[in-house]
Amino acid sequence: MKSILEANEAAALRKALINGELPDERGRFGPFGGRYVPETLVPAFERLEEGVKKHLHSPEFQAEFQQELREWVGRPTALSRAPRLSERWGTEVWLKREDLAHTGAHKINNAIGQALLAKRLGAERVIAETGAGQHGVASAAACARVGLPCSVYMGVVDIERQAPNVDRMHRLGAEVLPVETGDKTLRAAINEAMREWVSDPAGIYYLLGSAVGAHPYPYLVRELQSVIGTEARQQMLDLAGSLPDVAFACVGGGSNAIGLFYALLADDVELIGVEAGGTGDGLGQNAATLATGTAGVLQGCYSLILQNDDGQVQETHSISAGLDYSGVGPEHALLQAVGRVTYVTASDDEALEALEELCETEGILTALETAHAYAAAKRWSQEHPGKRILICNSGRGDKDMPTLTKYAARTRTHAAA
Amino acid sequence: MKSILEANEAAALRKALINGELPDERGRFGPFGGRYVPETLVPAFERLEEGVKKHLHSPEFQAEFQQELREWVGRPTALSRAPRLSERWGTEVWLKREDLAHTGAHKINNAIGQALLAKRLGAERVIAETGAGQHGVASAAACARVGLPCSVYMGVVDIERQAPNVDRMHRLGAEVLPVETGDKTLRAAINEAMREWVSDPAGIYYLLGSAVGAHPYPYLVRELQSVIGTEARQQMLDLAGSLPDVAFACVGGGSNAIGLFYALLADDVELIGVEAGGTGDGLGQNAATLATGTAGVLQGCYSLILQNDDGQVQETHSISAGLDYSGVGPEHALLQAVGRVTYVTASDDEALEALEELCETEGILTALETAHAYAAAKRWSQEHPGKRILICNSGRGDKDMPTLTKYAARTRTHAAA
Amino acid sequence: MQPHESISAAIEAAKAEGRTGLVPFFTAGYPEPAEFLNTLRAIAEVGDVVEIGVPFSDPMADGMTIQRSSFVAIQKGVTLKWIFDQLESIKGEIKIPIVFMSYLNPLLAFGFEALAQRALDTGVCGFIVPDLPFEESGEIRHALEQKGIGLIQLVTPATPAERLKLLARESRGFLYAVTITGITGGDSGLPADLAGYLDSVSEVSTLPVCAGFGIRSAEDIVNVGKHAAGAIVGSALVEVLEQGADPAIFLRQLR
Amino acid sequence: MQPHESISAAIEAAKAEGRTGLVPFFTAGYPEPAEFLNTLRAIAEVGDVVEIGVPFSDPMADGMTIQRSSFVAIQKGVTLKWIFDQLESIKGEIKIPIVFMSYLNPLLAFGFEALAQRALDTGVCGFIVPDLPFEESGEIRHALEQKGIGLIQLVTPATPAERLKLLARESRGFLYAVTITGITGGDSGLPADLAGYLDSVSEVSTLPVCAGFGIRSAEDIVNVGKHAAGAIVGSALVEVLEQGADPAIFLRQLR
Ligand SMILES: Cc1ncc(COP(=O)(O)O)c(C=O)c1O
Ligand SMILES: Cc1ncc(COP(=O)(O)O)c(C=O)c1O
Repeated sequence: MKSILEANEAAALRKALINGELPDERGRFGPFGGRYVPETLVPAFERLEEGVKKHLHSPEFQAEFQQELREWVGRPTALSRAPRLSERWGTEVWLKREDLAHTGAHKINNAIGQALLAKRLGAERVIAETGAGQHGVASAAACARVGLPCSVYMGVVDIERQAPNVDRMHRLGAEVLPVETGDKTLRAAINEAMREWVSDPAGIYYLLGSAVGAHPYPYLVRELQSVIGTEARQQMLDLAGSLPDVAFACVGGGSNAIGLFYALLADDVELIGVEAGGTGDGLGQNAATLATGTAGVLQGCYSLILQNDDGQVQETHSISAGLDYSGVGPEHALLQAVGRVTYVTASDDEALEALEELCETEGILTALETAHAYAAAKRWSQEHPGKRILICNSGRGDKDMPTLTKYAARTRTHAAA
Repeated sequence: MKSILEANEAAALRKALINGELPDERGRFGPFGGRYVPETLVPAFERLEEGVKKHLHSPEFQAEFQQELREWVGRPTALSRAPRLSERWGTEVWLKREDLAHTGAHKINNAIGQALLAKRLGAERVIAETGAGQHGVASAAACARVGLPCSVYMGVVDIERQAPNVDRMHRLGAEVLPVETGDKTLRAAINEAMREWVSDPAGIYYLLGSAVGAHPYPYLVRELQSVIGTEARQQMLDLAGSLPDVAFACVGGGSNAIGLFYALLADDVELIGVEAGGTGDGLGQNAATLATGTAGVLQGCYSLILQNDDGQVQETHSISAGLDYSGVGPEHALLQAVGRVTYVTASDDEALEALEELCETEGILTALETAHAYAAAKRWSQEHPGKRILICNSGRGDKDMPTLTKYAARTRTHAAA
Repeated sequence: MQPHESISAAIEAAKAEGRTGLVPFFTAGYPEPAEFLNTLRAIAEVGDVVEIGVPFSDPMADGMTIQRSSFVAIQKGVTLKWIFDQLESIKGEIKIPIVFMSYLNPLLAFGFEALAQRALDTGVCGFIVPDLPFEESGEIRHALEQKGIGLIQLVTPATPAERLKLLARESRGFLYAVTITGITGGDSGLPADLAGYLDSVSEVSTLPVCAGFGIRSAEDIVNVGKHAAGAIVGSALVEVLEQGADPAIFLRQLR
Repeated sequence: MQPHESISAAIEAAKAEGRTGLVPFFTAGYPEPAEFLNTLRAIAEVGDVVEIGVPFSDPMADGMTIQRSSFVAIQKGVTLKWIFDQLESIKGEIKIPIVFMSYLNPLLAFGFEALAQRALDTGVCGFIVPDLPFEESGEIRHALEQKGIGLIQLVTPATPAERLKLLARESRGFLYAVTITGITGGDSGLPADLAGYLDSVSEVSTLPVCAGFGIRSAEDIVNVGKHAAGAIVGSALVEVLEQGADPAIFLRQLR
């Protein structure tokens, strides 16, 4: 299985990507993607794929989904100008406000879409994994909304650093199942969810939270999240009068990023995904999968992963639980391979500083995950003054309070400064 | 000063209210309202009143305010149907989703409006009080957005029970000043803010958080919050095809309630405000000002207050910090006196149960304040089956986690039940 | 002589003696209700007018000292009615005019008519109501005036000139010149431009002007006395009472 | 005879003896890498085919026992290359066919061509890849087949009839019939409808069918043996090794 493309192949795949022709029938984005799952789950995946084909773009499902997005999630989310941040950066910044979506992040777009699908497919209960807890909260809320029981797997490391979200899941009626195995974070939680699913492939719907995993998840999640970019694109035209020069999104599994980028692929807009640079470049010090990973199969799909020479997946580090993942969605792997999207990193420290700067200048407390996008955008704007920048403000930072209070304010200057 | 109206007087005032003719030039809603402030603040109030007259309805201010509401606050907030709750209650429930506004409650409508005003009036810094912390967070965010320093007074009792919001205020660059005096809750925080204001009436802008206090605050806050009802009214017509039979809102100081009700005063819609019934009917066991209070002057205005025979204001109790206040906005006192709005109470226990029920049925974690409105609406719907109900979902419950985790789940049934 | 005129007369009399009129303030029943009358008697020996604070649950114009005294007094059962009853019990004994300092709500709860009558009956000549601006004072002023009781107006350094004139004209007993923009009990000293401010207030006032807020020492009184007829000493006196010291001794060294 | 044929032959041979083919599974290098070859030798004395687990960081089809053994082995330095090296060091000594159980990623990292070659060189006759459904297996199957190495397919109670036929046809060595819907290491017993399920699998398969997952006791093997040619014993054996007990003794009482 290869991961490096010939020039002509890359050009063809780039075109196919932009034309919306990927993934192909086998769930491939060029070499990436596919479906690597235990035999027990093969029929379940086939049913899911059938279900997606049948319902996802059907008028009935779309009517229901769009209504929930509008009336329950609160879409369209706002597009905010950021005048004081723009002034500081010497550029023009616009924010797509996914933090204003119900439960506080873009995750809900996917969660409610899949919950509606689960209901149509006759699932008896829903399981989900979560890292930052945002997808867990979103799943709990979406399942309550459609009336399905929900169990959420969450690593004990994440349970600690995202405590507010654990309480919220409980309140929303979900069962939170602590995962003590593996790296005790998102990756371990996905493994546990898969194990559970194997035990009842027919009764369980697995509500995966990012654009990762086996086909059709990367496709399904992208379709459900692409509302971000579709809205933002139109809002930029309406409010700013033109598309941005560049768009930034943080990349954990890659769902908010693909959600934003997908609608902009055909446009003359530079696209930059931002991974967690953690504390350094060494293996285990970051979660910079696209920047430093190699091709492999993890949790159902062929993509880039952080692994050693023996193919053992490595533990990662990021201050943000939602980016702390050794894999990445296969579509991003291809977007990088064909050169349509650039992926960079921002460190823990840069993210913390960016979070503070946004608080001070615009009164928006963003998620630590999202803060990585700001950090990279700030760096970029210093090299490209006067440009128009769009940033996906993927979620709010309330959940990060336990982590933030651990770190002293780094750049505390007064709000009025 | 009287508080009981003759029938013809009541009829005339009711008409004046509905026609938007109140408050009068002296800041009176019939007998209620006015401006009872230390002489030092009189010029500051006069400047404020002038400023409100000059700017509030000016095209420039309105353009700026509406843009901030749309692009930064995320308005219009959604109107959600609540199918599973409706089924349980045997009625048709619609929710006005102020919890989706930036920072998580309706408070931001007022905060950003006043922060813009403070800027125009040349204030050097902003002070605010807070009970639940929502107004403090909203003020901190709004001040950061406009670039003014912000200090928030908060009672130490509230600091404890709304800890998440304290952290958020800090993050947003505000100074949180613990109030150890008086009842150590909202009322004491207002007193402290007033004391601070007296020390620098020209440089400070006092950003009051509810439709209470001396003229022009009750008017100013109502005008800024009336966007809730204006939107909800139109959304009901668009989505439900008609206005609701009845609308509910919780009442602390009364800002979300007046915000919702104001646009519906002239309509054939029953309006019900819900106060905190606390643990019982005794003085000090609740915060049911309209239901059980008597007329008096507290913190700048003549309205109903909870007081003893000697005119000493009484401590209150509510599980929700935002309703835990001995006074209430003067417009509500009049709306009750003229019979246009009915005010009822919901107890701590009822609020907790209602909060859980909404979580389970609709996947919405509401604020404890807001939960009181649900509890009363549920009771009402049992007596009036099949009606169309609108509830102001004034805020989200994330901030209430410390309180909620103290109380065992009362009615825990499974989300799928 | 109307009751409120006896207030101005007392201040004028001090002035005639070449003294600055001394107006001690203390919270009724603080620190012990049982000591109220003795404290009052002791203070009345030295002061020219005495200002009795009616405790209130929400003293928003007051600093920590007076807040504290207010809460304690309320807790120990002090009410407006109790204060009147106490005064009635020694009727005629206090030879200097008595002024009540009260927030509006306790007065409202008592009822304005009843208030004026009881004030008249117990020798209370005037009221200072710190949360009642002139514009809202019509009803109570009317009720008090019926009995010749004065409603004392306050002016502050923030008061514009036009308004100063209005308040000076409408005050009774004396005109209360708040020396600082701030609450009671501050100890950051008197403001630098105090003289000019007090002169401008005295200029427009036909009534004697008494300065208050932040006056703590004999030196303060000397400074104030050059530009105002009287001086009000509040938090400093309350602190003396709090410590169980003799108020008369404290006041005498101010006089 | 191709390597993969030796696997089927071994199971058939047991059957011919009237026995159920015994396929012990253990994680390479667990609990101690130094014991790997001794353990292998002991197991090879009793088993008909031996299944060696290549440890992987993300064993998503495995229960707690095999997860634990995997993590420990990785921590102690066990890699695919190390396992091959160990086997090479005793080349020819192990008389029964060796099968590797490995998740796909370590194989991918090793490279499929190199993998097939080293397998051939070290007596590894087949591979079981629990996260590789048939549809994704083209490349590795092709590489293995070049060397006569078998890719063993798994079927489960959830596998539809059509697919069962496909997998039976495409498997090499034996057909792995997963007895339960679930992960390895369950101890809730074998399912009630096991007989019917295994019969239906055996019916479509020309290869011997080996049942695996949840087989822990001699009794289980008797039950399974009535409807399948072989039985795979995994977690139960790993637990024996974990306790430091003799695997041969444990296996002998199963046979
Ligand atoms: C706010 C927020 N942003 C981003 C992410 C990263 O996920 P993804 O890359 O799928 O958008 C998360 C994950 O939890 C998140 O909570
Ligand atoms: C969510 C929410 N609802 C309601 C209230 C009560 O305030 P008001 O009556 O002014 O709407 C508060 C006060 O903090 C609040 O946070």
